[in-house]
Amino acid sequence: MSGSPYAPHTPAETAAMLDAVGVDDEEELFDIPEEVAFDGEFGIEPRTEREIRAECARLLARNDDLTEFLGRGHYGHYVPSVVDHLADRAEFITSYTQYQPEITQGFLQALFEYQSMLVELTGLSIANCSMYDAATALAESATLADRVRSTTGDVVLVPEQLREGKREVLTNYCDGADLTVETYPMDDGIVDVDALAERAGEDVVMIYAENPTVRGCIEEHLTAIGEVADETDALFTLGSDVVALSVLQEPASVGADVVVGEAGALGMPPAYGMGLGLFACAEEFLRQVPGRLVGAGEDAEGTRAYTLTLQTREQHIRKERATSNICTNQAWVALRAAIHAATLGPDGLVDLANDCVREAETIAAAIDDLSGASAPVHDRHHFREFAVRTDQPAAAIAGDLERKGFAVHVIGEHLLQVCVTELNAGEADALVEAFSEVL
Amino acid sequence: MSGSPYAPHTPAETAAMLDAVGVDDEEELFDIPEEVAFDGEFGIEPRTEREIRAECARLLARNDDLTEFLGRGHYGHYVPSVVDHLADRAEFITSYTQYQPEITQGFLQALFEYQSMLVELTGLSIANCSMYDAATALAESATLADRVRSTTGDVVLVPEQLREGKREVLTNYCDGADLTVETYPMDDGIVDVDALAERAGEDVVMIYAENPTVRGCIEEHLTAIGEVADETDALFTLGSDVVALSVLQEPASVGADVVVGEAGALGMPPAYGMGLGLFACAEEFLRQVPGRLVGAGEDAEGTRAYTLTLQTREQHIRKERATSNICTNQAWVALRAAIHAATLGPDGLVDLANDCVREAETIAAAIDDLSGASAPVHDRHHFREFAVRTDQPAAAIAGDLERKGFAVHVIGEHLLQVCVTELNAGEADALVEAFSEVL
Amino acid sequence: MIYDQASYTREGEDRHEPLLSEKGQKTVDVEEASPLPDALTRDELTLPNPSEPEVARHYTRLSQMNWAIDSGPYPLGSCTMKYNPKFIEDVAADPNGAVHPDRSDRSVQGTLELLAGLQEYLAAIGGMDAVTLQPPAGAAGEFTGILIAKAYHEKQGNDRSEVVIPASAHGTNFATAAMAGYDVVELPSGEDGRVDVEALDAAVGEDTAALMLTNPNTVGLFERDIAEIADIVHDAGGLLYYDGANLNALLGRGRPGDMGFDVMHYNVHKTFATPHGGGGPGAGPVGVVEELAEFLPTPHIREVNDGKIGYETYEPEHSIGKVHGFAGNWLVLIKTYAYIARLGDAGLSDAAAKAVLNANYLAEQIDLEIPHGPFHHEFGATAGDRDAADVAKGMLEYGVHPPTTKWPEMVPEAMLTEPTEAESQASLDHLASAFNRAYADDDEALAAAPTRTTARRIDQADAARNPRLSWQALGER
Amino acid sequence: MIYDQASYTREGEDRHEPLLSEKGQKTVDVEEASPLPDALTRDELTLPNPSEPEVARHYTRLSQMNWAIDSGPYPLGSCTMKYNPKFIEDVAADPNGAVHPDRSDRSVQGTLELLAGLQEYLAAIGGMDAVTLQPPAGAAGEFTGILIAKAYHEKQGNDRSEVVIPASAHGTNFATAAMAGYDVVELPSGEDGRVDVEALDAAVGEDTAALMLTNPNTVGLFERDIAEIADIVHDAGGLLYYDGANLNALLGRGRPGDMGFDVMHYNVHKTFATPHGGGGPGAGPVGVVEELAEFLPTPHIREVNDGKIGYETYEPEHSIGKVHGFAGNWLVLIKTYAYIARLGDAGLSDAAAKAVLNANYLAEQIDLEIPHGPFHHEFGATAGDRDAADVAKGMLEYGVHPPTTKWPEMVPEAMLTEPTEAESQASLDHLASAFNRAYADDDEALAAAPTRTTARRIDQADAARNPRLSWQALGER
Ligand SMILES: Cc1ncc(COP(=O)(O)O)c(C=O)c1O
Ligand SMILES: Cc1ncc(COP(=O)(O)O)c(C=O)c1O
Repeated sequence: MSGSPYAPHTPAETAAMLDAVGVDDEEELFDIPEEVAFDGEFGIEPRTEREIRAECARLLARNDDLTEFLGRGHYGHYVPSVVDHLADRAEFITSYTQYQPEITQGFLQALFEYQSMLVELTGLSIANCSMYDAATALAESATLADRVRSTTGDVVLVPEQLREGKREVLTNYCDGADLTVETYPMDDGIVDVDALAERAGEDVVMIYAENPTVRGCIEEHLTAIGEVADETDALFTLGSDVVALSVLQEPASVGADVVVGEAGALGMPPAYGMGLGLFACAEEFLRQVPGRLVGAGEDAEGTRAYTLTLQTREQHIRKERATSNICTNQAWVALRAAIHAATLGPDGLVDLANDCVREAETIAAAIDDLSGASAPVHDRHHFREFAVRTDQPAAAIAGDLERKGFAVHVIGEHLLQVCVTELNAGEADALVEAFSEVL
Repeated sequence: MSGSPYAPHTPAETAAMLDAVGVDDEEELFDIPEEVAFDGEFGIEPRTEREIRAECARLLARNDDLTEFLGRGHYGHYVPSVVDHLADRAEFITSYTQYQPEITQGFLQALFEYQSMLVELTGLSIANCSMYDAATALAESATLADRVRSTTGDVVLVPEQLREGKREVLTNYCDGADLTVETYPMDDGIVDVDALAERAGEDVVMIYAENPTVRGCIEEHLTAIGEVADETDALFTLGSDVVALSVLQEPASVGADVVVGEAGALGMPPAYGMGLGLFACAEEFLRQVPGRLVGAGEDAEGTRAYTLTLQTREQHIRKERATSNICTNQAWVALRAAIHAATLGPDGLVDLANDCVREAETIAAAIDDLSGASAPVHDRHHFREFAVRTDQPAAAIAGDLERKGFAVHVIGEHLLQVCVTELNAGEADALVEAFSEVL
Repeated sequence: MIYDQASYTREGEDRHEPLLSEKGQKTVDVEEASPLPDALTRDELTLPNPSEPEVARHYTRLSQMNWAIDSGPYPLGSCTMKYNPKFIEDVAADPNGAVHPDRSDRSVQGTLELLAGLQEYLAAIGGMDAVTLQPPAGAAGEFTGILIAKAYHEKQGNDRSEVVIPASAHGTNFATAAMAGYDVVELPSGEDGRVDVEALDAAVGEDTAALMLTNPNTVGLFERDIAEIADIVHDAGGLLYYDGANLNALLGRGRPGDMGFDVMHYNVHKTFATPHGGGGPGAGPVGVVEELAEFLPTPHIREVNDGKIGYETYEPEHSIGKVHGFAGNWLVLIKTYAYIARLGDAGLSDAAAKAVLNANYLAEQIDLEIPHGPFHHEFGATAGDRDAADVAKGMLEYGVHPPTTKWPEMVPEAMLTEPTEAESQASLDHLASAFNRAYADDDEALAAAPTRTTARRIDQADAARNPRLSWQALGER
Repeated sequence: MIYDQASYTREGEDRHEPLLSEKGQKTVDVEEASPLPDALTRDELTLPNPSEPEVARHYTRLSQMNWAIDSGPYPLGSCTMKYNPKFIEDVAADPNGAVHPDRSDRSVQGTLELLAGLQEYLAAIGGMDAVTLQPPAGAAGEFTGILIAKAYHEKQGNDRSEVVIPASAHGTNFATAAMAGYDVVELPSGEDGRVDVEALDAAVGEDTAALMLTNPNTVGLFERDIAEIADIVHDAGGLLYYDGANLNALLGRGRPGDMGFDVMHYNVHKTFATPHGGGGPGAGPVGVVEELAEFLPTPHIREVNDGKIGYETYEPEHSIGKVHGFAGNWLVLIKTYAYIARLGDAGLSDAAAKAVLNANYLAEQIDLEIPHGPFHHEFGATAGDRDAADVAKGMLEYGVHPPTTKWPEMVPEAMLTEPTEAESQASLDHLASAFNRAYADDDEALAAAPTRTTARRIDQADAARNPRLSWQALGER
């Protein structure tokens, strides 16, 4: 029987250690009653490192090589090589939660800097150092609303156009807190504020809106939405992502209480949906924030030092009265996002975001020019993505496009959605060409 | 004009610095007479990191995807992932020669360990911490012979079967030292000792032999060759590689004065011939060794510490009287080889080497079974590689094999050479099959 | 002061690596730069603007100020910090795996096949019938599992309000149950550190939705009465949830499914050595018995045999919906696959053997008392009349990372220690010596510790009283 | 003690990371293990046998004991240690580039095209007509260039025996000329630190095969009389060799080809920022004027237009043969290509501008005298009546890597400083402060320095007197 390649024991050491412990072999150390013991096999053949690399490469090579024009909450931006090289440093990637801050200042500082970047991007004064993803961050904002809002109500209002995954996660978190998720109408891709105002009221604990919306529209009524929330004492949670926040209206300036969304738009290549939940909120909710917070303090010599703080909010101290059950989070992904943001700097970030506006406009216009499709670019501003109305059934067109090597979203019977970033912008002409052939 | 992305100057900093220096712009700092100044263009468009990655990937994808059964001095073995991860640590890969040993103990120790591993593999007591490759290491051994041997002669004897590149490099080094390269005969892939003994004599300063030979034969007359060299006071230089040395006769035990060869067989993937020159020699040549040496010493507190040593041999001190002109060497490749060797351990190394013996035997036998080819396995032992005699012209067969996806060496009108390691052993059956179709 | 390179400090200035913001920020006029109407943009954006060389140095320095498993032992009990094989990073870096989650099933057959393979591996290892890979961490796995239990009871028309949890359980168990809307019934630990079967019997009833249990428990003790425990819960109509954080101790020796558990999560970043740098990401796949498979989150992956494609995603009939916006932490899952494939049956079994041997060997070497036994992969030593947190700071002085302190509460001044299989005998001896020396140090020395670390002792209470959570907040104090 | 993590040491033992051999070795009985007859094998093999976790920790710790450009400034004059962009590593890691050098030209068109592209870039940058990529380092490039000069003279039927080299030149120039069988004629530096044209005129004659020159020279001074110098050498029938180590200062401002140089090498690990961790690998491509192209090493790469394939390798008509067993240091060459492509004309030109600005700015900030000027990318400050090597050790105390010391000899107690363009103003200020403080420290402090480093001052003379060059040799003393 060959052992684990990652257990360093030589046979002689194992023997000496068994001897020290006073047993003949390791099996004696297992205190498992026979009735529940396992002596079968999993049937998993061990392979060499080389074999596994080849096997996984072979498997993944079976994924079709499509140019993806996909977004709707998971975005691909070019991640500079320096991000990988730095984040992969063993001291970062093989470390753990900073329970001993004296020897983990490096990661703590990196997370403190990440929090600070989000503070700048959102204008809110608190950002935690990660949630799992945008959906769980949104869900956590609802339970926060439940804790901090003293309205009699239990309704969480979300836009009718919302990514299904987000709604489902939100619903699962709301259920346990006896909250109900309801929708308010949209008007051509952005919030129908009048309808929202009508729906708002005493029974609403939170209003959620997105900018850009799931269809890529830039929301034009943020201030009005903020006012509705304010008047009805509902928490105003705004969904966005770190790239969009670089140029779009600052959430704090429109009255957002909480900002949630996808921070993995920086630092992460497309990763089959793996994300980084952004969670920022106003100062007043300090002791109700879910997740980890890094704070600056001082060490015994009076030097600035960083530490996890306000841990009494967390499950390992407060158990069932914790603000969330989150423990293992996305810290390393947050590190990646921070390095990416630092590498871009404010110029690079703004350039990137501006490209997301311009490219979307250009390609939408090009598709709109084709007969058989219209892309609604004239009425709204778009960020990265936009919907395309097709004369023929959308699913069939998407299938045809896939055969030509392009992936787009099907979001309705006659609706497609297209997302452009610098990663696929070079193939945009080819996509338009393909569209013209299949429409 | 955009600047270098790797110069950190903000415009304000540049201005402040120009001011401090007292000039209006950088051009004023250049003291280049107009007659020789350049104000043209190179015509090189800057590209983004992403563009260059795509461009190079596209270019390299134009290399045919062949399974290589190639060796003859450049060997592919599987390099464990941990080698890349550790050698790529910035403190290693972005460091420089250890002119300040107090802050470069890490690399010095790694090189000291590399030297020590070669001492074990060769049985000789000195190994330097790298030459460029096997060919330059061989050439350096000839100039060493010239310095240390007081024979009247100026002949360097090499086997008639020798990789052309090695002979050419050797010849270039010998020319400057007024040495002449001559050959001695081989007998069925290994040294014809009687012929060698006959040729040896006063005019010979060095005898070079290889184990395994360039044809992959395991040399059977090492002791006799050592005796010939000893009797005629010629330096005995033995060529080998780090994997072969793990199981083949220990060079010191057969009287080798110098061992040269390829140490990049560990640590390096196939790299279009990039290598790592192994150079080890007997204690007596201590002050005549070319290249860098790391020694153990003590620091001011009496603690063991490492440092470059015996630098008076080197060009930066001794100028034209240096033992070699080598300055920049292959230190980082040596680090990789050391990590690879450490990861394998003696068991892993011996297993790997044994596989090189067994696989070569198996596939040679299989090819020998085919009609139209004979592989000379029965008379000699082989390490990794062997020659195949073909009835049809070898070049045509190699061309046919290439069209079927396999690369082999053409080494004569009716001679091919095939090299097997664990990297291509899995494809060996397919190669034999292809052989059977094209012979 | 062995690893103190010529350092980066300037006398008289802050001795640490400055914040990125302190190295220089830039304000961009966004209104001007953006093609959007001013009303839709922010006014400006102020962020650090280092060049790439500065970024590289900054994070290289920060990394050098951080302890990691590649630095030395990291024996945090219950956290299972074991060596993260390097090659799994390379497997995960394959660009062919970098696909969007909204791709058609047909176009990502490779990804689906790999994940389906992982589902099977995990099912075999846990003795479960079906596994979802969606939960992004152990706690999310717990939440998933409890939601499944809830959905099951609801489908049975059976409204149950309580989840029973032993006091020694991890905080996430309690928080999870609460998040799912359950009342928590806390079960005090028995005399022997294990579940008190009688107390359990008394606590369980028709309101019991589930019992959440870790086995071996958080001080490494195997719940020997697990069969009886299972019967009690099942007889009352409840389900058994297995918290997989300690599965490393059981590999090849026992399977939750065989012990009567109905739902479990796997902590792949513990048991299967995927890195979770700085605290995450992890993944918490959930396994269930056949009866519960219809409740698994959507999308689930299965093989199809209609000849068109090999694998497809689908929504289980009574799916609880989603616990992650997409399909979970892909990069972690692929590393899990690679790790399990590398070890195989024999390696997994050996991992457990050596993890348990290491814990027992280390326990032999230390002077602290260990209240209960026999333990498996971890043990709860007690610092007795010393402050466990102080002893931990003292251990920093001797070059190791200390264990988890002051938890679980059933061990007074607990030092919960889990060396894992990745430590050698020499490393364990070193750890033991640090343990013993810190334990023997006088109060004064402990109070002064650590002195040889990046930062001296940090006043965490003060940091919490005066929270400064961003560079914007510095100076506001 | 800022970066001192809880460390790896055990009191009373060697304070450093032990040697691999000290952590445990194993002896394998090779005769028994090998399928070969005993006569053909060694008896046994004894080597360290660490597990992968131990390997990882060992080298991680060693790396943490090593200064690097990613740690901070590395202003070694003449060595041009600039930031190595990370992405060039990824470009080089492409498995499609991992081919064997004996592949048919037809099957490696991608590799050949990339290398041909690099040949063109380098030719344009140097003002040369043809470039070989084979030499594996600068010194190997020098050797190649001098062999080409020799072949040229021989073909002219012109046996020449001398190579003229200014005293300030790098040691490799002298050693190279000697290796190629030439007598070295050393030219003393002129009053102004440059070539004394009259002395040159006197030294050059019909025995002169070549003059080897760096421009700007090793203290950063541009040889203003280069046109006249070229005429003198050419008139005597000699060739001009350009040592490209200082090319970073000239990029876009001057080209060796335009100055009359006939042969040159490029130090890509200096000028083009390819990493040469620990001292190598580098690459030293050689450029020549048209007339010398027929002597280039074999194989050379060229485009073919016969339609069959795009690029081919061939042997130039009067090739000098080979200076490397295969085609040189491929991994370094591809990184060179990527670096040049990233910067392009404007970036390369800016690199030179900022390198020169940085040197001049730094010089302004330091208290040491600088004998000559105006200098470009580097300057030779003099420590005056202080020992330059001691001042350097003193600088370690202040957290920077010191400059090259005691070379070139024309500057007494030289501290040859080259900050490169990669340092920011703040970094230069830091460097200057270290410079000034060490220079101002008293002899005692300097003699005691460094105290804050991994090792204290190492007795190098003693290490050379009692050479112990392997772990086998330890304890033999
Ligand atoms: C016993 C136990 N249960 C549950 C968890 C929660 O797992 P995760 O951190 O992956 O959410 C942990 C993690 O620390 C644990 O130790
Ligand atoms: C001026 C000068 N010439 C030549 C060389 C030799 O180059 P290499 O080290 O690449 O062999 C150097 C390298 O240090 C140098 O500084």
